[in-house]
Amino acid sequence: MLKAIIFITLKESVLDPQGVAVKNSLHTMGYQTVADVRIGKRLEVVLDTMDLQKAEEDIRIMCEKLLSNPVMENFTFEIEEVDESAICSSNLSGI
Amino acid sequence: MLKAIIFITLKESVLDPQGVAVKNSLHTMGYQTVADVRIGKRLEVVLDTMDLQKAEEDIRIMCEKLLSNPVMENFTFEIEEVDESAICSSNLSGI
Amino acid sequence: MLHESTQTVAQAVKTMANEPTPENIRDQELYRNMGVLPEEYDQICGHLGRLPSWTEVGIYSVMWSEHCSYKNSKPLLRKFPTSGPRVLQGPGEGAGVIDIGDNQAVVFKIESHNHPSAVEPFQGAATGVGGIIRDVFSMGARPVALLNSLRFGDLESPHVRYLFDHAVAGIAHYGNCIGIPTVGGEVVFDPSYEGNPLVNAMCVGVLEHHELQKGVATGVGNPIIYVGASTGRDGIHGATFASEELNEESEEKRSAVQVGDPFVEKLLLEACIEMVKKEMLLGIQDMGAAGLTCSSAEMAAKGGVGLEMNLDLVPQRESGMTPYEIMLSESQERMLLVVEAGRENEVKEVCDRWGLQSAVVGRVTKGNRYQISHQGALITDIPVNTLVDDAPVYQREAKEPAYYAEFGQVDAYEQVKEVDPQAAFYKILGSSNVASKRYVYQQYDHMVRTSTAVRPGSDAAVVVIRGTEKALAMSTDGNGRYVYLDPEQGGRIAVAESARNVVCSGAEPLGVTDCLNFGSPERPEVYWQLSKAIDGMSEACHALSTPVIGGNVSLYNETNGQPIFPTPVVGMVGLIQKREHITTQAFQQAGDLVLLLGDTKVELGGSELQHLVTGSISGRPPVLDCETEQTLQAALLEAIRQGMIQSAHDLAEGGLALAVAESAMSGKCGVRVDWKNELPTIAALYSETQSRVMVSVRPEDGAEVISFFRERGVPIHEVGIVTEEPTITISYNGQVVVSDSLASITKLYEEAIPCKMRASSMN
Amino acid sequence: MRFAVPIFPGSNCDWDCINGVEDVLGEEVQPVWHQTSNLDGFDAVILPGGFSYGDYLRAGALARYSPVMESVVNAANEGKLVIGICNGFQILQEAGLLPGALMQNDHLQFRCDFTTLRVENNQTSFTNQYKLGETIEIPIAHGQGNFTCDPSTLKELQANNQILFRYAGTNPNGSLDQIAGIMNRNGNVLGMMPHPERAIVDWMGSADGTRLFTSMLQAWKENQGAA
Ligand SMILES: Nc1ncnc2c1ncn2[C@@H]1O[C@H](COP(=O)(O)OP(=O)(O)O)[C@@H](O)[C@H]1O
Ligand SMILES: [Mg+2]
Repeated sequence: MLKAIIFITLKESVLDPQGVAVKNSLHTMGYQTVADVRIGKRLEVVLDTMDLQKAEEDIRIMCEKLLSNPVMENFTFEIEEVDESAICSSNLSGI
Repeated sequence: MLKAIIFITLKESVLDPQGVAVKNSLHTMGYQTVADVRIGKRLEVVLDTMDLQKAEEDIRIMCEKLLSNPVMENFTFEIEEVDESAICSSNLSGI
Repeated sequence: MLHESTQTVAQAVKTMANEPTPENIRDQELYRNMGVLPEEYDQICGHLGRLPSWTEVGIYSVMWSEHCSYKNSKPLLRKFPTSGPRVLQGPGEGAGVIDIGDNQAVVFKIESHNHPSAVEPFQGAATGVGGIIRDVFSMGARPVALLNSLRFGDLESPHVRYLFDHAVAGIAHYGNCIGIPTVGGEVVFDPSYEGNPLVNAMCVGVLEHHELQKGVATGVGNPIIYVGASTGRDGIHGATFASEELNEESEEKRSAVQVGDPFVEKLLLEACIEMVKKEMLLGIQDMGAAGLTCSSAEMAAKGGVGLEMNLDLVPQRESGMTPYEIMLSESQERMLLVVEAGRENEVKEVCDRWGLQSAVVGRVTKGNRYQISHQGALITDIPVNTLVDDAPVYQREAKEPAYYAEFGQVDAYEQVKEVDPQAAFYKILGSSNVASKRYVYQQYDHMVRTSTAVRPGSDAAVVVIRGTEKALAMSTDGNGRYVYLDPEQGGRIAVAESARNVVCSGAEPLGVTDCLNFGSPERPEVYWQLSKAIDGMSEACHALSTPVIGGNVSLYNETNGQPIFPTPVVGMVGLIQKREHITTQAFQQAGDLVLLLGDTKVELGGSELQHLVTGSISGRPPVLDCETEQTLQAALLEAIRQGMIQSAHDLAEGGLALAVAESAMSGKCGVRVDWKNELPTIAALYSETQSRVMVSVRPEDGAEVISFFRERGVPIHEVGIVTEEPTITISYNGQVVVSDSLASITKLYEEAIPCKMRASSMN
Repeated sequence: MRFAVPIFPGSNCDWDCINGVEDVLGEEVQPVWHQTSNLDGFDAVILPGGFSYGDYLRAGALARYSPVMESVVNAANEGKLVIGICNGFQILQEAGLLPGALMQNDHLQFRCDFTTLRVENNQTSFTNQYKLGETIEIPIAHGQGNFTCDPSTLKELQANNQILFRYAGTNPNGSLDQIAGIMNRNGNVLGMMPHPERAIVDWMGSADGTRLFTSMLQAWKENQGAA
């Protein structure tokens, strides 16, 4: 099995209201050195395949079409090999 | 300046409804090999300091007290050095 | 920095390092990139008496865009009636204002955010809501309700599902977070909106007369104060973007997408209302389309003054922004204030308490110069009235489209007469256009502020005014199919239907705000549609005494050369005098009589049935007679006020059969309809004839109600009875057409949209 | 009886709660700005719904560090009645006054609707005017109301009768054990996702929320009498 770790971040000039609010709260809590906060996503996608090249292609398309919003976000990802037991089992069944 | 990259993930035992929904969507899109999807957060916190040890302590407390919810989430982080220009400037001022 | 500028010739201004020089702009016609035409460029040179700088061209381009100047629609908009005894503020300010007695007034406005929503539906729709809310509270009003009118392509397409889902989520996100209930609206699906969805948002507010504010700068030397979120590079040239067609290149303009922050808007709203209550403001205007440029220029022009601003004082989110970027940014959640000199600290104190940024960025000056400086240099010097009053006006050519004559020959009834009436019922019930919109409105907090007396799902929403017996009813309507088939009829119907919805809830219609969503006015056929639709709307507004107190024009709604159906959306607000008059579409009590007001004709052009059967629309739409409509509405309102009416439901898409089913479902009652008439069954049940309302009345009031309406010249027909047994039975001329349990009909109606949405969606 | 309603930046049901107390009880009720750190002189606290701090990061997370929360914690420890509605519930959990967490609704959408609740315990300061097992109609409006906690916490909640309200119809958000509202062990802190202040007059669609307020008044009066 392969596991893709995907990072989705806001494009630089896009406002991150959430980041601003968290920064202000950290200031109120006394952390005055906090200069900036940006909030993005981290996704893990486990693929039942060993074909690394195909996986890379697939993940890229998934990111472009569904997982990220190309208007506002950038994405990067890395793919690693995992064995079955490493996969979190809690989501294996559907809703 | 120092930049902490923080990852906040749902605990294994917690069902991730968003992850399940994304997995189902990926299936509908034809990616049947997707076995599991988990969605977490990736935060960047820039600190105006060069004191690595203090920064580690601070970030840990920020994570424990504010950035993650111990009832359902775990966190990890790494800290790297950055120069001023590398900081995304878009959130520099207050609200 | 205060200096009086009274000179009349523009000073030479500085060109920024990375910008084209005035000569470059002229020689390479760079102004074209901003949508400025050569003749417009020449006018600018004339106004300035020299060549404009890059920033100056940018300022003219947004101020003269269709979005800000209405240069293509102004001559047509003059046809609308805009005044009336109760109008306190007509078009021209952030929103219109109408007196509702007791020294109170209602403020409302609708606005489009179509193109931003096509590119980024969540943020596009969210910021559309944010913008319209600012329009209302910048008038000094407390916003009390939101509505939205949406158009999308067919839900079969994954991209349409994506647009629909995200636009609705964006509207929900903004309205829910800021805490203004979203109480109504409409959603229509038609292939004509496939690439160019429509997202129109409406806001309604309430104020005390003395709280009414204007967007005007007065008093030489008074400070101009910037309040709210910082300025970033987002949304630059949004106003121009809104005035262009969508095409492949729009993808490249994605930097124009703004991100909304409803949390900051909530703070801004509270701070501004506090300043209004404390009578601190001389002028206030929201920074919406064309941002700082439009708000400051309009305030100065309206006040007959000049103004100077120093851009270094403008709160900025990003470093290294150019004056061009600062002036044209459409960052959200910002407001511009003018207060008396010396009161700067009071403003700061209020803003600080709400955790909001504020900064004095300029002063009011004598004369008419619009002077902007940046890093010590003057970078803009423009006679301010030329930005606002001298925008070009175009009389476009109008031409009747070929289809119009062709459709005159089409008999819509012929196309559908063979359809099995029972099959038609189920088909219409499950069509996305008719089926329940619960999927949408259950995502909106429609109860916050605890004043919503009629929630989404009836003809009009009703919001009570605390501390009084009064309530406001509101609705949005606009059937693009009818307007396409006959813009004049369609325009009339849009106004009449929204007024009818409001009357059905027990309210007297007060006035209209409208959003004219059309294709490119440069196409003679589109201009004809626009012109005719406005004629029809104006006529109905006159007849129903509902002046147009504000609105918005959204042209260039096309994808790859294909215009949308012409879609004027009418937002109507009505006044309910007493809470006991509030009426809904829901049947109330078994045994009540079901009566149909108005006569039914064979009118199936543009109907839901025609579209479902043939896959397209043709022929002529229903005919609306203004006098008949007015008579119906007046009589119905009187009957409601006299307490004779248990429920009232306007007949619209799907005709009588659907109205019966909807009233039964809303009331969780059964109904038995048994109607006899000369019309063929299909027409009797599914015709979309206008000026009809289905009411239910207590059995003992039946005779009195019938003579009441007859005396007033309103045709009335007994069609059925509300039943204990939870079954919907519709018989016509003795033949049973529909007979099914309330539960199974409700299931079909409720499940139609969720079912389609279960498939995946893709951006 | 004196009620305090803390207002955080972004609260938006604050005035609904204030109006609710006034209309139902006619008792004194005051808005309290989030920077106030003293709630002496109040007998009860209502943490209102809305989007404190925009609900950014996690609903309730940022409000938890507002100065007023210190005094809310003190008030709770002194045994005063504290109720958190919707966002208020989320804040109480973040502040550790109530167990568990409220995750995103399982269907991922915001949901506003009337819900049917079952009163699971009527021997409390918040429910003494209801009948045991009675079903009541109260609206919800939230995106993150999906109650979750670990199995041992759930057992404790059940064993100690701390679950006051369950969704009796369809579960609107995926909440564990259909939980709509829970109380602390001491019985003086209640958190609930549904909005009782939105159901106090018939034209609102239901008046079932009134008795939550009258229950509190009743409990307070008894307490006064006992003291
Ligand atoms: N986008 C929307 N937002 C909120 N409410 C909506 C929306 N679309 C439809 N509704 C509500 O659903 C109900 C039915 O809408 P519609 O079929 O358009 O009514 P009508 O035909 O009477 O104008 C109305 O109460 C309306 O306010
Ligand atoms: Mg209607």
